[in-house]
Amino acid sequence: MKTKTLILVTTLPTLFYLFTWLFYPFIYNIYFSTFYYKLARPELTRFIGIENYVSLFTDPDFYLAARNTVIFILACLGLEFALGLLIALCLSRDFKGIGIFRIFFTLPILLPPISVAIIWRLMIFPEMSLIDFITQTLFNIRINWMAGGFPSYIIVMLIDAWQWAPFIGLILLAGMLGLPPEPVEAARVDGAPPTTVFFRIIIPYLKPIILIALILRFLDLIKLFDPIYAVVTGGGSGIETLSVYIYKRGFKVLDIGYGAAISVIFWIVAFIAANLIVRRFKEYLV
Amino acid sequence: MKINGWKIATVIAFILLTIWTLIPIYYSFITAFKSRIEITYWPPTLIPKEFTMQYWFIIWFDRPTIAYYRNTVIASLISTLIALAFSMPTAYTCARFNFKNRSDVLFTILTFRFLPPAAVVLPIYVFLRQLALIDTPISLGLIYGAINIPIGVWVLRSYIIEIPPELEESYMIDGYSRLRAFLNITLPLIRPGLVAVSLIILALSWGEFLFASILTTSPAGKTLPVGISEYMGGEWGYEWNKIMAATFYAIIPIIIAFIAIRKHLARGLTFGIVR
Amino acid sequence: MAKLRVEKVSKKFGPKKVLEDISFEVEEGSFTTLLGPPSAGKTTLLRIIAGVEHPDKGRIFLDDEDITDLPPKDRNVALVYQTFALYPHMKVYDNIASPLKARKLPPDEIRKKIEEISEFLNIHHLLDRYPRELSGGEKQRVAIARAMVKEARIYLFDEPLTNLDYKLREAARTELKRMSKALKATILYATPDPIDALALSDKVHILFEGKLLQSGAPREVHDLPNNLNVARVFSYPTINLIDADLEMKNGKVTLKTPFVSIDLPTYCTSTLAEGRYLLAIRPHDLHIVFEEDRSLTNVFKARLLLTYIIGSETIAHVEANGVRLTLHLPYIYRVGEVRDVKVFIDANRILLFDANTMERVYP
Amino acid sequence: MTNITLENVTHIYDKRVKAVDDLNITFPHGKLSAILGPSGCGKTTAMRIIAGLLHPTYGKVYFDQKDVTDLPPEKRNVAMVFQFPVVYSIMTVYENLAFPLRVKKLSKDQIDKEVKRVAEFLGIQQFLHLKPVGLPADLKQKIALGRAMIKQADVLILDEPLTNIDPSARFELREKILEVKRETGATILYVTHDQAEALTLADLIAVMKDGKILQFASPEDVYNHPANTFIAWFLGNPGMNLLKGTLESKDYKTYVELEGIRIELPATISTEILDRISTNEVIFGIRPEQIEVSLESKPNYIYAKVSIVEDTGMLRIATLNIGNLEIKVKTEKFLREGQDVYIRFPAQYIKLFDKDGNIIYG
Repeated sequence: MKTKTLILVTTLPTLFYLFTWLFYPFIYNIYFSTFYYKLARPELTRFIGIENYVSLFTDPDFYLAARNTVIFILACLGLEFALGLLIALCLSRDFKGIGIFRIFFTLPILLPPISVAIIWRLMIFPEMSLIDFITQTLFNIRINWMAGGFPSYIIVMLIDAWQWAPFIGLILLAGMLGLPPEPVEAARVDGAPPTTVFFRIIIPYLKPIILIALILRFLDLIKLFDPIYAVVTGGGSGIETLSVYIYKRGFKVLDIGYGAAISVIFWIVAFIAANLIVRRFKEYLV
Repeated sequence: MKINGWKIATVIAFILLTIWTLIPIYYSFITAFKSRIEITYWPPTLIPKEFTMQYWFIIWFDRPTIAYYRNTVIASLISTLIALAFSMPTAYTCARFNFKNRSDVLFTILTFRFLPPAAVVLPIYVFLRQLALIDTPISLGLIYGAINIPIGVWVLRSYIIEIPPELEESYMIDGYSRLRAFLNITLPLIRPGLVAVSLIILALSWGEFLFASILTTSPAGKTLPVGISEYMGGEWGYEWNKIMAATFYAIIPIIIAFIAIRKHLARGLTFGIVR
Repeated sequence: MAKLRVEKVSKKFGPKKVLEDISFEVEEGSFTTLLGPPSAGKTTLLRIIAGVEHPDKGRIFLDDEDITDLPPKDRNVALVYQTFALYPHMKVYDNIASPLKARKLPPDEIRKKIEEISEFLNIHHLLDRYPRELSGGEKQRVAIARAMVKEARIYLFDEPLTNLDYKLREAARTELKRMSKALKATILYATPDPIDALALSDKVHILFEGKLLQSGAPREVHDLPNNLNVARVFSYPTINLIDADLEMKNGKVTLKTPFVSIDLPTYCTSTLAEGRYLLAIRPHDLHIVFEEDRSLTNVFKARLLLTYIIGSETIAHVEANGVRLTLHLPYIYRVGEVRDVKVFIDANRILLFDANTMERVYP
Repeated sequence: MTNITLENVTHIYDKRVKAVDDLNITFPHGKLSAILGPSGCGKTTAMRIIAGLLHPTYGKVYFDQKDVTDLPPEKRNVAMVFQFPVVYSIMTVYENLAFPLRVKKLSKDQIDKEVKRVAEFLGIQQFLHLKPVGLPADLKQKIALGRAMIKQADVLILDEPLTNIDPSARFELREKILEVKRETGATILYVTHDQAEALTLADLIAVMKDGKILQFASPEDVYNHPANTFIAWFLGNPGMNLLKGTLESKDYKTYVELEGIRIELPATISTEILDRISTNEVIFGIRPEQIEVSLESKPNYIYAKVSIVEDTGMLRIATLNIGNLEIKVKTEKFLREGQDVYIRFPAQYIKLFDKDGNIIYG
């Protein structure tokens, strides 16, 4: 009885607070999405039913944003996993001074994403950047990374990978260092050379951890915003993700009704994805 | 010792990774020491020819950087306090009691972490505007607090689970209440974890951009990430030395925090699952 | 020092019944053992008495005071955990001081009491250390000191010897006995080890799958278990069980097993019917016969498979006509390979159990 | 068939802790040698050095004449069973058993044949298709044992293989280990902290303490003729009674004086001892089960009072007081606490150690 009270008192406020900030707005989005509602022209506000959704599903920019979101998710996951595995492999070695490399290679993880984007903006800024100098010297070309199109896709992925491949590396490293030593030792005594041990023992044992790293990145990449914002500002376009598109329609154009409609769709998709995937964690619950 | 292919490949990998991670940080850092003219040099210089500290001071005065800093600190601190205040009790009961809906509670909380801010920011903006709460770091702190509660609950729970409940029980049998047992036994024992969670939440709030950029409009209300993002393309044009000085003021505290908690970072960022 | 009474206590975890209608008493100043296999419900019962768990049904009385609904802090009981539960961030001194500080005793008095108890348990030199700097045996003594310093009304021990290696156990058991005699405290001691129960206690309660099967003086319960499960729990090494057919012919009562037929004295078998029973015989009631002695009855042939030497004792595994038996011999008996031996079964030590009800029917 | 020789092997952890201290020993081929010692005595470290999982700080390891010190484990043809049953939870039981043969690149048919043979030997055929997750520890340990024996290694190292197995399941595994020994003829090293396992299974026992080997002899010798007081105490349950005393000679007889009690030593050995030691401080030792206990007074018996009795089922362990001396006896008699008894130390069982604990007589 007393325990029950304690449980209620400790969990309900937390849930309530979360609902207030993160669920309640979703309900309001549904409400807003049925209106023609521009902040700049409040006097024109009127109920228009599902009209926002109708125009949404015929809006090529929306489809582009959705497509971009998917592209970035897939490409970044692949790139970040490959790079992250390399980082983890290097950092799992044991020698004097490995500590400093463990700091170096994982340094970008906690940095504010926007400052990472700004740092990279400096690296690629047309006509004067270090990257320009390198490509000029090596291949005798200069690329305008910020003009949109393929180069912009690439640079957004690189920026994201620069910050988040170390994150995957860090998780895999924790996994590798946390592996019980016995299976690896047993495999070596069983006669397996180091490469066999790696592919037949270590990687299979790491599978759950690899999965967690990828899932967490996946769920974060759905929200991808900062590097695109930084690269697109003052430059090319056409690489917006859903987050950026909502930002643009909602706050640059101040079209709340339409932005709300995109938000509703986005929220539902993200909620379903998160809910499905997050249940996978159940097996890791102690 | 023989020199073999693996060794060479390892050394090359280390060199490439070092360049890849450190060059952008290094280059942007030294840019803050370059003079106005030198930032336009071609080829770009890797060591400033003319080493100047002035932009590190100037940015405090020709922009409301002090206000940005203050707002960021306030928002991050409020966020951390809110997140811990809500998540510590939840984490404790979820770790200690095996009640019926426990996993539902935990997974509902976790799901909230993965909802995109962009999908909820519009109504929040509309309401805060109506309540005239736009432009205050306090409202940002309240929102960041909510966003970071899932991290708090899950990570703290993973630390509490590791403390055997016998310790608390034994303390209660010694003659103390459950609250005292928590405060005198469990809390000191999870202190490293608690510090790590706090600093992670602090760092994540510190660098948040989307909410901050939408929910603040006047210079006096903006946070550091929004402030420095506005250096780009704004009235400063491309004064990269100033931009980078400001950026590093935002980054350095985070780097210090990172180094302090790096051993707990993997765990903190995976909700306590990877230990 | 107080008397404990447990009255009809039941506890479920989810659908699983952990304790069913348990009632017993622990007399003032006695050393009582709760003997049962792992997951018999011993720990849950101790936790209920200590107050960190609440029973679904039933009451707990200390000296006729109903303490069922009291929080642990108001019960004045002490519990020594299997894992010792020392507070890792406190020095040994503060660990022991914890229950005294809870009672808000003046520092001088606390110091005095700790000096006394640490002298008694020979842990004086450890007071300034942290638990992680202690060996297993030292941790155990500190845990006991923390309980003893409290002057509790009852001391509960949850398998305090299980986590010690066998060399330490040996010494710790003697120490525990010495201590309990010196303190004259009321002690309830949970253990899965039949030897603990025999060696230490005044009274034993057998707990099996959440039920209390038998209570009594250790030797009595050990020698005359009422129930097959009691015999199983309370035997080291595990008791031998053999299917046996009881036949009555010409006024003779004969017990037929696959490898030997045993004549039972008729005067105490009047209540028995013919049929199948479970014969139980303790490993130390089987003996290897080295010299041919024709007068000896109840001897059978067996193949000796393996002997296991524990210091000066031997556990021998034999097979007799397809039935595996364990022997416990009070001497060293080393055999290199499988061989034939003759085994004597002590008919006076035979127990018979009903195959269905598991109750003892003989003697 | 391989003799394993350690030559001056020392291993130092973290530049400070000497886990293994100058070991010189040869484990003879085809024998089961037990390495017995309390936890932390360095026995596991020594085995890891032999397996190749650790490189010794100093010293050499030889398999027969061959120096293997610098060879990695996969090139040594050793097999090992660990304390915590190691099965590859990512593979089926079949693949677990097949693993050492797969890395040897044997043909599929050969592997299949071997796996089936070993599985049958261990009685685990019905589990072959399962993943070993959630199987009981004894079954896991059987799989690990199978993996160790399938590669037909020259050297089989068993590192406390039964410690984490449920006591009731140990019997069968013990039997299997003895069968493996008979069948393979490999040199087996069996690490344990449990005297009973060593006394039961081993041809030879090496007693280790603090990184050193104290005695390497047959189980009978280790038990009956311990080289020092540690071994005397460590083996036996309870261990040997060890009491400080002084040697005294009078009227051509030699006595040990233990706090006022005088025990006469057989005349044959007394002069021999006196020649060997410098002081007359000795440690007197006798095993609890070798002390004769009588309820009535008899000539040459010493009076004692029972202070504590611990019933162990078959026997009773009693702590007796003789004046200030405390002595443990193990007897079939049912003694009562506070009872008067009379005891005798039979001369043939008496051991004497010098004051550093090394055996001088018995």
